[in-house]
Amino acid sequence: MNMIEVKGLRVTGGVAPDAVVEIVKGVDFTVKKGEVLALIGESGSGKTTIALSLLGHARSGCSISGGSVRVGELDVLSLDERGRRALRARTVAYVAQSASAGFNPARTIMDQVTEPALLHKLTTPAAAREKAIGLFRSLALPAPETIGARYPHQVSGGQLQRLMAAMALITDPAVVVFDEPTTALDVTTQIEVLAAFKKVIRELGTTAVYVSHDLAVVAQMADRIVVLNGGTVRENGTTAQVLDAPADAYTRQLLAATRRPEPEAVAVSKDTVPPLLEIRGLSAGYGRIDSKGVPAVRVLDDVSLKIARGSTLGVIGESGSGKTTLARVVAGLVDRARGDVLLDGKPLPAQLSKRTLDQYRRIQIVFQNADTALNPSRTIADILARPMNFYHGLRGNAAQKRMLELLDLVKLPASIAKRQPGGLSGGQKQRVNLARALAADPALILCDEVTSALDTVVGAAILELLAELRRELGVSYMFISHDISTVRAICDEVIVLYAGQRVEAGQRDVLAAPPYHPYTGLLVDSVPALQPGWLDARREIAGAVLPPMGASSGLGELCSFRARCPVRIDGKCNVTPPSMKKLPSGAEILCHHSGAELNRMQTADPVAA
Amino acid sequence: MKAHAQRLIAARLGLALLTLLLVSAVVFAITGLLPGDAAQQALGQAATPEAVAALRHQFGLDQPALSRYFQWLFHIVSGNFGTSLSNNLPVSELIATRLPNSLVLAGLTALVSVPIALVIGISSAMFRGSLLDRALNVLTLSTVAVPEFLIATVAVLIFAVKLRWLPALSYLSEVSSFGALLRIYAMPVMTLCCVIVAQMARMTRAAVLDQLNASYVEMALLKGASPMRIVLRHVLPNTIGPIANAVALSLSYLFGGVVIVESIFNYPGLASLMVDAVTNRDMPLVQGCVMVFCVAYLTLVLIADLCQIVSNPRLRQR
Amino acid sequence: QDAKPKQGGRIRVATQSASAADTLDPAKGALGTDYVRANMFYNGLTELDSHLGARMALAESLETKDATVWVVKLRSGVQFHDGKSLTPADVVYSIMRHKDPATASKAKTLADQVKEVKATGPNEVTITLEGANADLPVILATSHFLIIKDGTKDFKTAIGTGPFKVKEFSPGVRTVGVRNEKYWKPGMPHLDEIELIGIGDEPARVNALLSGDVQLINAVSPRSTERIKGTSGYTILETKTGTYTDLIVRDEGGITGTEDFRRGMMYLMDREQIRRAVFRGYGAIGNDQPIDPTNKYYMAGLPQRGFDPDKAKFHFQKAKLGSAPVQIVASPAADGSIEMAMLLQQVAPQAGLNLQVTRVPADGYWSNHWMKHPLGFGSVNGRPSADVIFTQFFKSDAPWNEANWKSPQFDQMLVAARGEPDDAKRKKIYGDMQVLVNQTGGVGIPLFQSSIDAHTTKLKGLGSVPLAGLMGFAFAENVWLEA
Amino acid sequence: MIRPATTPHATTVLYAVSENEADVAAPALQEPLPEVIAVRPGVLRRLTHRFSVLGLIGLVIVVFWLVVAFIGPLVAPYKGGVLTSTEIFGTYSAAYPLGTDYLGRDMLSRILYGTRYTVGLALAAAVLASCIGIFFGLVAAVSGRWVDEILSRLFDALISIPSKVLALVVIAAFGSSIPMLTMVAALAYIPGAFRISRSLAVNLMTLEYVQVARARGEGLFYIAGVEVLPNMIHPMLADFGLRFVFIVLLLSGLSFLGLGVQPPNADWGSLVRENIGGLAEGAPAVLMPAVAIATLTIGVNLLIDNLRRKSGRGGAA
Ligand SMILES: Nc1ncnc2c1ncn2[C@@H]1O[C@H](COP(=O)(O)OP(=O)(O)OP(=O)(O)O)[C@@H](O)[C@H]1O
Ligand SMILES: Nc1ncnc2c1ncn2[C@@H]1O[C@H](COP(=O)(O)OP(=O)(O)OP(=O)(O)O)[C@@H](O)[C@H]1O
Ligand SMILES: [Mg+2]
Ligand SMILES: [Mg+2]
Repeated sequence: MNMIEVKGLRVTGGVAPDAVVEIVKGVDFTVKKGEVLALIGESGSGKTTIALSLLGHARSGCSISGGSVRVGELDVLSLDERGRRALRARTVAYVAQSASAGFNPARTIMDQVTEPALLHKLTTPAAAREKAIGLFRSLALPAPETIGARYPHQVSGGQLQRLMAAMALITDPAVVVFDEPTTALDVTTQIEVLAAFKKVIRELGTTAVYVSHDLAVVAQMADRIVVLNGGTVRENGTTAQVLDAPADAYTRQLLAATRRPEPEAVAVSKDTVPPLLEIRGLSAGYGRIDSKGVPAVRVLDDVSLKIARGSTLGVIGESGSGKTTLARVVAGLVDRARGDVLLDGKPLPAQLSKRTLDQYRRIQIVFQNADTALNPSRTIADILARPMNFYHGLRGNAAQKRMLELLDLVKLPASIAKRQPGGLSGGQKQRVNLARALAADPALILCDEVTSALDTVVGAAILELLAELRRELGVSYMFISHDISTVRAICDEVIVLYAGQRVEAGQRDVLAAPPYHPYTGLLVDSVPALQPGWLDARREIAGAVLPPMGASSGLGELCSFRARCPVRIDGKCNVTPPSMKKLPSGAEILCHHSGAELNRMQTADPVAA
Repeated sequence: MKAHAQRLIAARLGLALLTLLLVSAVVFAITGLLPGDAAQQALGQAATPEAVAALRHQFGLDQPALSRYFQWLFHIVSGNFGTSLSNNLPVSELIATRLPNSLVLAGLTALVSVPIALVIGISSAMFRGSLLDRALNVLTLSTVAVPEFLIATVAVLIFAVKLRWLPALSYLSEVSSFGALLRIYAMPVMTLCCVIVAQMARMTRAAVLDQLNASYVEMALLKGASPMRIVLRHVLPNTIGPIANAVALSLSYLFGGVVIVESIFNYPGLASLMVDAVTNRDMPLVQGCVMVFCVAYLTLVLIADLCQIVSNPRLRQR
Repeated sequence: QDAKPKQGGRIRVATQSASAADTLDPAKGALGTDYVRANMFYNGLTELDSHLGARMALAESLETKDATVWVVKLRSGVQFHDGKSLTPADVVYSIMRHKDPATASKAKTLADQVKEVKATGPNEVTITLEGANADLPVILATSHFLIIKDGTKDFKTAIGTGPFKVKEFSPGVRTVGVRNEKYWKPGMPHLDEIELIGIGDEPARVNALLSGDVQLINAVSPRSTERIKGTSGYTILETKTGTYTDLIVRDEGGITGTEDFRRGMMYLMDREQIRRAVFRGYGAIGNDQPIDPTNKYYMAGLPQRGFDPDKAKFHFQKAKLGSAPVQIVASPAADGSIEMAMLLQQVAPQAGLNLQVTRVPADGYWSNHWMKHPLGFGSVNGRPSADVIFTQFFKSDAPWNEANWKSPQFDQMLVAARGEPDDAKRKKIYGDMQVLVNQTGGVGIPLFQSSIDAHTTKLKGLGSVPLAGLMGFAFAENVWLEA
Repeated sequence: MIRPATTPHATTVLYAVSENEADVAAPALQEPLPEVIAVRPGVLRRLTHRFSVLGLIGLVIVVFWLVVAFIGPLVAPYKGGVLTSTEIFGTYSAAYPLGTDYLGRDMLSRILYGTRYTVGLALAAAVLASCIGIFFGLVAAVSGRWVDEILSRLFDALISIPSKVLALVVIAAFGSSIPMLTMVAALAYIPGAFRISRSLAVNLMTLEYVQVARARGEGLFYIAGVEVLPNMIHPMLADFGLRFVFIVLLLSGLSFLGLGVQPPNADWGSLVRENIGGLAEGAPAVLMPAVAIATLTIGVNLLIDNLRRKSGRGGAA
């Protein structure tokens, strides 16, 4: 029996005086009861729009213009406002892309989780609470009894995402729509969330629609996959069929984008001494700086690294590990508490105001969020012209010419120059960002998660571009990301940050095979593989209980990862600070285990990629 | 939360002292520019040079400005607000007789205007772009666009002179019952409401609109919540901070800005006391009044910030 | 008016001003409210009658032979509100304190005529003047010279002999007086209680009357009279007074000091129009001299100066007036001056004068602007006697010599008139002085304003004292409420 | 993330919407420019396109009063201060379309003459207040801690002195000339503009494009002027609308206190004030200037609101 039937769904966007565009152009699909259907496609392909229409909702500015949506016996689109309200959260529940944005910051979690049940007058408040606590438990949330009393900002992103699922499930809806529930999460968190979702879906036998742009994730969750592009269905089949035998060219393209080719090694002149950028024993943070020069919020702790001329250093770590802070310190936007930064062997002043024009020029930063990194009130031409003028005094025709060159370099049409950032897509903006950095003619570009906000296809194109620029212009990069596969794809060297500490540093290949630092191991293991069943297999090890450990004591900086480390040693990790060890691969790690031990433990892991 | 609020209050107290010091200096400086002084003013047409000189000496005005300022400051620190030059009463006493009146007027006006403004602001935000929204917009704008003395006079003409429902003057001595209080305050409060509702309503509208764009609102919609519930249960708790700030700014007007209303309704508040003090060049009194206004303003802003903290769990935590 | 006064009742009276500077000290009184208040709580040795003559009050008699030494017999059995009897010491203190600059008395210039005041008997006080002044009884009737208790320094309350006792006094807010049961005038006062407030805004004052909140107001704008008269139950009372707003053409060495310029300015004043447009007919046309028609020394035969731009032009040309703009300073402080200035400005081009009006705020006008500009306005409240007004405003060394007009001849005549016991001769001298001021005085007095009070028709007993409205500020004991 | 610097000034949040709106829609306003020149007859249509009906009404009103401000005295039936009638508070008639005032002057002429004072003075003062407020707001936000703290305290101090009293003092001290009145009105509203612009700017300063500019080594003036200022213009414009209203009111309030434009000229507020005696008879002399004030302020606000609303369209693009 079909639980969901979508026929000829059309959604238009834009209001009368502006151009009316069709966002969804006649989409059909069905979902059987208890089945999980994945909607997949690049950003802007209409996934969210379709998902919302299942709840009879269109975002402001959009309207559902045709087709039918049936959920169970209900014709959703013919319902009036009241009817739709009754449908929502009761029959069809929605789990939004960003839980942190979806939760009301001013109300407690329990209040919001139980709201749907109370809203639809399904149970008493007390019963709703009971049920919520049960759901928290089955979603593997910590302290299920009390977590409800917290406010959204008091729990982590991954937990919040699970709480949102609890909110969706509290009414026992017939259908749950997950809209990219893990896209905003770290790989390590993503795994936990995915596992929790999978468990409850299976237990409750809910019919689900799972929206994502990540094929590997979808492979774990879905029974069927619908591939969307430009508002139309390109392919509709079982998971195995779509992954193994894609019928559509676009699907193949998507698959190709995930399987990135190993980059050709660029000849990096290893003998350039000194390196382009060297950081020694850097500590930095935010807030008031105390008498010992330690800031109130200490983010980076004793980080050292080197970037050779023309090479790329990857910086990986979970959210909050201090990656952006590192880039900001180098750019001079955050004061450092301790340590030195050398550019070309010469000390780089900590304060921006003390740097020379040339130092400014040689280090350029490209921020994570393309939207906020471009001044919305200036045209692209202005934005690009400024660094040329500022650093090189280029004006008029010369600047114009250089600007066109740059646009060409980042593969943007020249016509874009007259527009303002608001008129560009995310990928285009990121290219402008990059072009602006290039306009300065820099030696080092600090790329802070430049592809994280982009979908795979566009992201892959940007990475390609970076590699090309490096080949042609010989710039160096500090490439910050939490995505291991990306880092592995384009970096020469890698450092791994955990809670501000550099836990591992080495060549790109250190990520390819064990042994590695336990944290690196966790990261590597958490990257979903493009094969169904990977998640279930992995859960078995990751779900294991950590070895017990006593209270911490001792002097100095203990290993920051010890609380989550699967291979920690009681009496050692919580007493003495770890020492720097060299692994056979040449990588340095900060751990009590030796390379051999790690190798043994990590190769035992059956699903290590 | 307590700790955070306490820290905030402590920091604010420090800054408040600085602000008060600045205010007193500013006031002292600009009133120093005024032609004439208390002695001349007290003598009026009868000001002969000798008489003025004698009175100046008596008032201590013959000392250099700076030393007068520091003397005044020194007295303030020891809790002495000085003596009014125009009628020899202690400044603190003069203010003490007027302050409660100002507080009552401001309080009642706040009591009436804030709910009205909130209702207007919220409903126009809820029905953004609708006829109601536009009508409310034009309505509030037109009330604020009419000079307050005109509103007050029209009100008096209608309600006091024509209909005789309300007294034309605010006779505080006759506040014997709640009904009498309502009658006496009805017109001044109404006039002041016309002045301040518009700004608060507009700010409320903006704040609510801002939040209506937040994604948790869409989420609430997808939970099946009705628009009313969304605004009241979801949006409002998040807008308390900005709204409280807007309200605080508007309300601070109710202390010093109400000269006209006070004079038309013959209401003995602080604002007219201060205008008198300026006219009489009665510096200790001017300073005293400004201090009160400044403290009122800072208190309101502090309360607004506390509201923001209480309403925002993130801030509450710290 | 012949009805028998009713006892009891309370009224509320609104005057045009109240401020934090309100005072219970008669010496400091500056505004109508202060005068009214003083007259509620205190008495003078004398008081004014409806022809501005002096009537005995606390003094039983006031005798002099040479107008220099005056012997005052005090009324006996008069008690202050606190029960103390009136003694010569109180009189001595009340008068002599004006001479002390620290008192900040508004009547210091007048008091400076007094050489000494001495108790010369249990009920007798002798006042010795610096020079003869036959007008002393009238001067003593002004509110500044009301009698307070010997040694009073603190004016938080008022201990006087007056018809009312202070019940409440809050400066700038209100004054409440309750009937003085032991008042020395038999059968007075009629009312139990009077509350005095100030409402600065004229429309608000009128509205307060018409809404029944107050029973008596003063300083009604001539433009409101129709409205009040048109409302049943209310009426107005016009009091012709000697109050005037005058154009001051001040001799400061510039063109404004020249005879011709001054004369020209006088011809530019369209008195009829001023009376009609600005004062709606409530006033008597003036003739550039300060004695009004109600005054017994008014000289009726003086030819009236009229509006004549041609003559003005002639005089201006004679004075070699260029085309440079001439500033004229006006202020709401001088009633009607802004309108007068605007009317002048309008007709000035006809006489080849480029006049520019500068309005300055009422606040601080008297100390900062009055008599500080070549062309400006002054406002003089009616004075009880010709001598006072001439002495204060026209004597060569008078501090308020508005036009800075110096005439030795005038000064001589002033002294002569003071010492002249024969009233006919005095009138002649005063007449000559009026001619002199009219010819060369440098002030343009277009009209004498009437003072307009308004009240409910239930309020009876209100009469006119040509000094000012509200019965020359002394209405309190005279009025009563008809049921 | 809520940064400590912004918490005391939550006003920012209010304007955040429009800020985004402005960002997004900017291209929509920019792009058609070349076409405008090409397609002449489209101008009117384009205008109706850009403004909603209410905005158009606002525009018409504002333009009308601006025109009147310029040509008012030329078209006035009588010269500004001439006393022409013996009737005071006369009602509408052929000779005096808007009646006569308290002295018998033609009210229409008075209003026409007064337009330039109200419109010009209030506009100048509002512009001045906003400019100075924005300038200091930017300075405070850009230069950070010390300067910020001092400026904030100073303006806090200024804001707590009631504006009418401030005006009273300043005018008493320096006299009431047009420049002085403008200054006073501006002075009274600078602290408000400062508060809002500062909090907006502080928020903008945390944005990444500003950080990029800082990392590029740009000077504070460039950052303030180019990176921050253009992005707070829209919320400041909205603020300007209300500020304008308040300045018109302040001027009329000043006339209540006997300060204000020099006679025989009078701004509209003074006209209301000096003729308030005619209110009981419903004289046009008091109603008409009040209507003029109301239309002007409503017009200005409709226009400005509409600028913003238009900007808001297509927000999700
Ligand atoms: N309010 C709107 N008005 C007009 N067009 C809109 C509106 N909202 C979204 N769109 C357009 O609709 C298209 C589909 O958007 P949708 O959010 O469904 O994509 P998506 O596949 O969910 O993308 P993502 O992966 O980025 O979430 C996009 O091109 C977007 O620009
Ligand atoms: N301005 C700031 N003031 C105080 N703490 C800050 C500030 N900015 C960042 N932090 C804290 O510093 C830590 C590291 O932040 P950072 O932005 O460097 O992390 P990141 O590794 O870039 O994370 P992400 O992957 O989420 O971008 C976090 O705990 C964050 O809360
Ligand atoms: Mg989406
Ligand atoms: Mg980051």
